[in-house]
Amino acid sequence: MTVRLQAGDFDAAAEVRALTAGRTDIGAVVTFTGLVRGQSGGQPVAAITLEHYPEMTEAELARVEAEAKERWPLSGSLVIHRFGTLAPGEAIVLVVTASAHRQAAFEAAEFLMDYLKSRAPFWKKETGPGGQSRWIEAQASDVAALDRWRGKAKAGT
Amino acid sequence: MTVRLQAGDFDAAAEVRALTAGRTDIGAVVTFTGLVRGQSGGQPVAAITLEHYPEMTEAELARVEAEAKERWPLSGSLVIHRFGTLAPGEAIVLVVTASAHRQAAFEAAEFLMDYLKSRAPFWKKETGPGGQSRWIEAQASDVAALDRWRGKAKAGT
Amino acid sequence: MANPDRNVRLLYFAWVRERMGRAEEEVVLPSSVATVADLVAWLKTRGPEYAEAFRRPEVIRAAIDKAHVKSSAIIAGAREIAFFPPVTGG
Amino acid sequence: MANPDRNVRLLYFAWVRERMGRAEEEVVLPSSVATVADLVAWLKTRGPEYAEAFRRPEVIRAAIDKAHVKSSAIIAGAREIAFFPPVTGG
Repeated sequence: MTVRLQAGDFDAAAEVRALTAGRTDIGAVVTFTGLVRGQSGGQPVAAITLEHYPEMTEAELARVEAEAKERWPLSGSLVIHRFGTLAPGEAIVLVVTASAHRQAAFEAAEFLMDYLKSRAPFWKKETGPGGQSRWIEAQASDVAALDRWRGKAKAGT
Repeated sequence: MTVRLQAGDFDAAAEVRALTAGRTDIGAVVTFTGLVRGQSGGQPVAAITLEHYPEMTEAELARVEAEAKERWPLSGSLVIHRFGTLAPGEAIVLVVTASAHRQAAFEAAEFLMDYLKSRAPFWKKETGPGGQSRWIEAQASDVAALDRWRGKAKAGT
Repeated sequence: MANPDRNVRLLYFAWVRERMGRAEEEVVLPSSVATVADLVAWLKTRGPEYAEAFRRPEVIRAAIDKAHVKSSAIIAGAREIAFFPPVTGG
Repeated sequence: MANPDRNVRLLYFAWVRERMGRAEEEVVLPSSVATVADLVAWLKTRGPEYAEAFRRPEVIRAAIDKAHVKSSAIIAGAREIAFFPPVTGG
């Protein structure tokens, strides 16, 4: 798995091309792109700022990569997570998974996103149009989403 | 939902840009791209040819669109399915779903793919390197994949 | 004079089309044909290519006016009936 | 002379960092500190900013050497311990 933590934007199409170029064993590619929304809990959002702990993200993603490869027969995968200040409509995160068959690609992409949401050391701060800011609180649903993979049998191909 | 049946290739990135341009209510975009694989059941594949029943696909997709909108709060969705003769590595199908949250986007994309695999009137013929060809047989797993949505409670946001 | 409601367009796809040697035709249904299964039974009597194409009707699917139906479906009022193998798109 | 194993680098993120007024520091752990919970109890005694940052330790998460741990985790041998709110990336 390729992991990149960066301030700048990414080109999902170029990443997919790089992952699939010259290969004829890939039957399914799933991408997930997370975007900054212009409102949160009914309040307008002017920007979000992402703080992170990069060395730990790399260590954690190495662990999750091993788990994903054990669960699904992946031909390739990629995670890009941005940090810094982003405006509504901007991309935050990209997950790409490739496999011979669609079930593995879909499940692995969902697993990686559930992982990123509940385990990867990133913290979002929202800034409103008046300049006031607040740290976003974690969602219990994100922890529950990751928990659903625990004890689940390894998927077939 | 936009549905396009076409012989030519598509540009997934341009489709995603068109779906999300100027919007700040979308937090999650999932794409699925299906590709022609270079072998099938251990045999090399030189090309596949997709035959279809376009008027029925349009009618069926209008029905499935209504079901997807009932189940998930989608900000937008798109299906492109190619027909004609395609070489290994070429893209066959694109599904794009957009929603405020990731679960709806992932589930709707999987639902649309399960639908396309088991209900949309397309038939694939494989041609081997020696020119011999055969119609691909349907997979029982594709029917089972669609069946898992039956009776399933409507997803939350 | 034939009842005009008994004129239907038949469409064939994939290996059903290949075995039939044609992609479509217009037929006038006899009054004995009420369901899709009745139609298949009648078609099989129309010639060797029909008998060959519909030799194993259990592996053929049908659609009436662009919607999937079971072989027990009533075809009264149908304008277009399609026969094809299980689909393999996506 | 302090046991060199008892020197650890502490990292703070998000609102823990803001309340602490710093992103990191080096400390020498007293021998009474065996677990992450012990470390939090000790840190709270070190000044008002520590007391404020760790006022509700149940909402703070910890990592030892870049791996998530529970508050009952033993910190012997740790080189880097991070404190932060539940994560909100993705």
